[in-house]
Amino acid sequence: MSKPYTLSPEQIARLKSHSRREKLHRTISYFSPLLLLLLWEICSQTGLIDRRFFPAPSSIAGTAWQMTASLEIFDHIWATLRRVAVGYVLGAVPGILLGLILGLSAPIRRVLGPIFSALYPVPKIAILPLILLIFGVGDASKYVVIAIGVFFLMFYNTLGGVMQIPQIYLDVARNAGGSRFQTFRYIALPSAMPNIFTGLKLAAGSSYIIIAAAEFLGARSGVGFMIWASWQTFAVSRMFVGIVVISAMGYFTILLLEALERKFVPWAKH
Amino acid sequence: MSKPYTLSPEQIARLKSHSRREKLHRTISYFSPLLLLLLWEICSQTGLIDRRFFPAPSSIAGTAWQMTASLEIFDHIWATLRRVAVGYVLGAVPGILLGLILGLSAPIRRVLGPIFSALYPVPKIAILPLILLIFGVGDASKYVVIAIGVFFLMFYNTLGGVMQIPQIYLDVARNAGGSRFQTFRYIALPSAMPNIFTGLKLAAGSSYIIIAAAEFLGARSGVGFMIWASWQTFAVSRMFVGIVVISAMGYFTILLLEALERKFVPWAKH
Amino acid sequence: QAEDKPQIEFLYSPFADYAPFFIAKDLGYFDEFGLDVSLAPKSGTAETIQMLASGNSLAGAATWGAGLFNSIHQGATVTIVATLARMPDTVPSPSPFMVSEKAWQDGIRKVEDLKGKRVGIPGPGGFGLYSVAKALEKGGLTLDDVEAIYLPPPATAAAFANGGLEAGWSIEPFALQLEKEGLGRRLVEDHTFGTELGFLAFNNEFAQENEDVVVRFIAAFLKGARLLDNGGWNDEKILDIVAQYTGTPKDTLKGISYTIRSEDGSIDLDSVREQEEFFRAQGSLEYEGPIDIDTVYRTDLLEKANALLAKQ
Amino acid sequence: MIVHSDEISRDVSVPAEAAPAIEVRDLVKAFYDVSGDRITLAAANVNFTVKRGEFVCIVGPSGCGKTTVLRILAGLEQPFSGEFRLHTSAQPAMVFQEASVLPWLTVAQNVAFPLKLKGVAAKEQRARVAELLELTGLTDFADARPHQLSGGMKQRVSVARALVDDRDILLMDEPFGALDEQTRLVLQQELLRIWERTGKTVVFITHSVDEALTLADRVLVMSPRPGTIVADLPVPFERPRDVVEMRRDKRFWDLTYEVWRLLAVSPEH
Amino acid sequence: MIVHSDEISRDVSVPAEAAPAIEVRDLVKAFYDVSGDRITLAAANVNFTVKRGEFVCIVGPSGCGKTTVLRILAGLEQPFSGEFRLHTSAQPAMVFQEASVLPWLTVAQNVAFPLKLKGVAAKEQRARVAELLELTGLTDFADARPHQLSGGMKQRVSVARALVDDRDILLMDEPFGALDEQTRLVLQQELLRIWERTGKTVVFITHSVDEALTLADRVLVMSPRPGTIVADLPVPFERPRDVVEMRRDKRFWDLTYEVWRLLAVSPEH
Ligand SMILES: Nc1ncnc2c1ncn2[C@@H]1O[C@H](COP(=O)(O)OP(=O)(O)OP(=O)(O)O)[C@@H](O)[C@H]1O
Ligand SMILES: Nc1ncnc2c1ncn2[C@@H]1O[C@H](COP(=O)(O)OP(=O)(O)OP(=O)(O)O)[C@@H](O)[C@H]1O
Ligand SMILES: [Mg+2]
Ligand SMILES: [Mg+2]
Repeated sequence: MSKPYTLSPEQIARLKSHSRREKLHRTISYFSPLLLLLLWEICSQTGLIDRRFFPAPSSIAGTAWQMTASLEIFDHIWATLRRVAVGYVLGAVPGILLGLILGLSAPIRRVLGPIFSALYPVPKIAILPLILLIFGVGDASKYVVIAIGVFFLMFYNTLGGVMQIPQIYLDVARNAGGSRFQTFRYIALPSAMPNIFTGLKLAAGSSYIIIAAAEFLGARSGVGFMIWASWQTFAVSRMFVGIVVISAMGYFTILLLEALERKFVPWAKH
Repeated sequence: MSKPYTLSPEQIARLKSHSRREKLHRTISYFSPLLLLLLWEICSQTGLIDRRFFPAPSSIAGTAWQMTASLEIFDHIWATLRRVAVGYVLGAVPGILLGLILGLSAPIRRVLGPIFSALYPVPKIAILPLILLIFGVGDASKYVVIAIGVFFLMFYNTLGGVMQIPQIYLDVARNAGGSRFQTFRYIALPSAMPNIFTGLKLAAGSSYIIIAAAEFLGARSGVGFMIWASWQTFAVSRMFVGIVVISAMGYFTILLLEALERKFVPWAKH
Repeated sequence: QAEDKPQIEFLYSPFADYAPFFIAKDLGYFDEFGLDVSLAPKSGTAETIQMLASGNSLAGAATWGAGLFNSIHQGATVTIVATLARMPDTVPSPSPFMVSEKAWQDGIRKVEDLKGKRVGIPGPGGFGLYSVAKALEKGGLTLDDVEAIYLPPPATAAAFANGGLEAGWSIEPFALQLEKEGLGRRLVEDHTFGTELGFLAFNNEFAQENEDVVVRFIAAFLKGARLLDNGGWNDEKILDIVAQYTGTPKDTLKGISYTIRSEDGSIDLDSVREQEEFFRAQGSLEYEGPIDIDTVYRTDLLEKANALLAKQ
Repeated sequence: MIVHSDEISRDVSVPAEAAPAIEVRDLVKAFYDVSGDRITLAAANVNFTVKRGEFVCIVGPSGCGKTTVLRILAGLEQPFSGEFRLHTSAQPAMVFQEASVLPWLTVAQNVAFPLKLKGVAAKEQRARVAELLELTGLTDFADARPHQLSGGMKQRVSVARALVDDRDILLMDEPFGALDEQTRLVLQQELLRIWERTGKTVVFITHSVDEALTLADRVLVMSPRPGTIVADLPVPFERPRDVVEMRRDKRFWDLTYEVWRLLAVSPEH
Repeated sequence: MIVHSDEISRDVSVPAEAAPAIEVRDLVKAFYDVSGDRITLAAANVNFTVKRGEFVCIVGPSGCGKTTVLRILAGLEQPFSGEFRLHTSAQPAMVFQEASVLPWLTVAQNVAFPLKLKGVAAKEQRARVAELLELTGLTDFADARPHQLSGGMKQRVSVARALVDDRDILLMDEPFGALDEQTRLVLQQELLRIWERTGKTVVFITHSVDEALTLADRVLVMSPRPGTIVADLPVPFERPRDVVEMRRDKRFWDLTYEVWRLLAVSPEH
């Protein structure tokens, strides 16, 4: 056999078809949450759940359309999105940094670790008035509330990731003459990346949950406010439009993070 | 050198002293949250923070003592603890199991993954009425609220852990003739253990945050109710006793989990 | 014998307005009338109505507001049988409209001065909003003349302290604490004289099929209410009970004005109609024309309860 | 033109004596990496047969596809085309090339792992594990954790684990690569002893021609990537083989030279 | 009685020609495991000196402490007692025994890693990396990720990385263990070429006595655990050495025999 074996074009196509199918399956899977709407529709139509309180998706579609046509919904979405984005960044950046620092330095971990563990379970709802006292009743206090929630998720997930870094990678950096900061940047950060993304996804979901609660306070806009105000006045259809919208916002944020994860953590399974 | 080299008793003592010192340092570090109280005391004493809203720890100590002496506080602690414990277990077990299952099975992950991602950001306030309708107004609905919060933290952390399992471990199990369940039990579970513990710690902290919110109005016992009632009457000292107590409960739960982690994940760095 | 007693889970909120139920429960009035009642705390009108209408709970008390009107319109099958509480026609009011100390120092001394200022309201669609609108009316202002900010009382304290609010709704015992701490002052107190606050309601089916039970329940409630409204507030034993259910220390409860109710437990429908009109004007109602209150409000049961109580 | 079937079949049945234990026909394996859009042809048209009870060594340049072939035989990888049959009642036992010790188990638990999965009684497990720890010189480290082991010790744990449940077919991917010659010699002799006693079928990847000639009935030589079998050389020495004696035999050097020549035909650089 | 100092000192200075590059005196390393309350004495009273520009091989039984000694020299582990000095301006470069390729970097990025940390210009990095990929036969896989490599390819990446930034002292822990003899030969020759040209000091752990005699100026033989240096054997062959010629020399077999004898003195089993 003097000529090396090569694959024919058909074989190459067959080889690639697998990953193309994978991609298709993934795309289809993004729509699986629609099953939930279907289930809800069925439960509501068959009277399994009380339609006065849980109107079928088809019946809230009208309200949704109205709110969309009047562009009202977009103001709420925009307000919520802005708050979530600012709070998310404010919480995630220090969370990741402190997770990396405490993960790499045992002495700092010894001192600060228990302090964070003690601060974490402080009930947010109880300190809310105190946050209002410091940051005012405007958006700043909402950013802070979200940032606090995001911070701890990022902190613990990053820390957990750093603590799992195989010693050999740290040794490699050290042997390559890496400074503390370089070890941080080029070893700890990428190595903890899968855990950081777990944290980012959890934090994304949590942000929307928190903002939904935080917009009950001192806000006149936002999807959370809309849900709460609708519930207070028993405008059930409007409330459910809000719930679906905020859940969808959270869902798309998580999808976006998963796409980023595939891009930035190409060495991991997905 | 015919006789092999051995360590003298002094050398052995010196060798062991390092880990003994480590242990001591860890024990001391458990008290570092007291620094927070000190900082608070100073800020309050110097008038850096408004004492009407942040009375100094020394000044709430009296209230704390009263509530302890009258045993009143213990009823609240017990009520909260019971709710947290039940809700925690109800959420953690399915969270870990589904995390393992979705992590190991790509088809199931494709279908259910996006559904969980869509359910996760649903604001809890929105589904509270549904929970009340199904589980009643008693403690059962509080268990469920905590369980939902715990579930997602455990699910995503376990899933993230399973996705990081080095392929070689799965190969070892397969080659050893492991069934699906055995791979699950003997590879995925221990391998994801560090991430599971990250999840357990996050979930512990979150449970106390959630129960504080759940007890705010819908209870007549529990530390969360006590905090709420104190707020309603601007009984700031009582309120801070409640906040400190519930935070301490969370802190000790996290410490307990860390001790368990050291015991059950002896192969990891701590 | 105790097993034969009808069991009722009653939904309440941990506020002093619900005190008659606490008394009826702890002083054994429910038992006296042959009922086995358990009290379940609930956060708001919307939940309570939903629980009642769906039959998941049999009885509860809640407050008037857009939520209630809308839910009745949507077919919430509840039977309203008696008042929960109403505002007294005297000052000091249990729910004064307050101005922050800061604003007071800055020269805001009258309602008129609040034009364009930030005013705290506990939430849309409820008594708080109505009450604030009434207070503003005293100075010739409407809600549109101020910047309404939704904040519950504890957060109001913080907002008063840091200048986030110039004025706002408040309620006892919080109002007194605000004064004590030098955070706020009472600005208007006579704006909601006689306003109906809330009602006692049952699940429809249950009320139809167990009229007797409902009557006995109301009787026990009325007995508690009368005890309370006729000087009961000064009784240590009663204060103990209220303190326990509301989580408010007894010392705080003492000497504070509270909501009252009509002797016979009847609802002042005019006040209810006025609130409905107010919320319609606010655009909070999802229907046209006045709601048919009479279809859900049954006075016959209340009459029987009064008779039963008189017989006792 | 090479004819190959796309169907992959795997027979599990116990054949008659001297029947083939492993048959590999026209096996092709290619990896496709989406993100880099790169195709790596790891093995091309691999053909060989291993008889029941035979000891076969595979040698070949780094990256030629040896591990890939072994993984396919172990059912851990799907072939792209071609077919292979294993005539055995149980899955083959594999010694992996990479570190494959489970970090959360002690040395003894790692060795016992296949027995545990099979539900063997604890007492029996202990006895069998003790035997294999003794064999691999790890008795002192029975309760140590993998991170406390040296590279060679980890490799010995993998070997012990593969031998513990006594399967028909043994697939060994450079099992003695990280061992000093002394320890390697001992384990080679032990492996041969076990093989002779139990009649196992062994496929053994090595980079050492010496090792291949010491152990194997036949040596399969693979070409550089995409790897294919370029020679199938029977080893003519009687057993038991004397390592020192063998080196005095001209055939030993002829064979060594032959393998070297084949490997040098088209080196990667 | 053995006298040892507890102070650990490390000099960083460039010495005169033929001065010692590495001095190790009375080095002891012990590991203590709290959870199992077990002490492992990994190295006991290790003494040796490596002269500047010398090529020294260490051989010894599995688990005797070779890796431990090398890790101490690299500053990755603290000695328990004894002292060592490195006379060098830069940290020694290390090829690790375990897989040490960073999974989140491509092959080229892995090789470039030390240059990147030093802030070398991108263009210079590329040129240098291309050179080393060529040397190790990985040019085709420059953009591949570690999980797409075979065992031997990963090892070659580690070797390339250790050579990329041209440091004075090279510590190599079984660097060619997973390579076929052909590739190993090529890399051995390349390593010798680089060593001769640059005058690096090399400490090289190997299990192959052949490899040690092919490469080293001196062979240090370690005893079983707790490891200590039991012999320091100069290798008398002229350079450049002819692998085949060397084997015809009686001294080669005498030395081989001597090493084997020393290793066999008190084997682990
Ligand atoms: N998962 C994978 N994805 C992509 N390519 C792979 C994968 N596994 C192996 N390869 C490629 O397949 C080829 C053969 O790899 P294999 O591990 O079988 O080599 P090998 O003969 O065992 O080499 P070595 O002696 O170095 O271990 C290599 O070029 C490698 O890059
Ligand atoms: N981190 C550690 N904790 C405890 N014991 C260790 C640790 N690292 C190494 N040892 C022990 O020290 C001894 C020497 O290990 P080392 O890795 O230096 O051996 P080695 O000579 O390199 O062996 P090999 O040739 O198998 O790689 C071994 O008995 C090992 O169990
Ligand atoms: Mg291989
Ligand atoms: Mg080693």
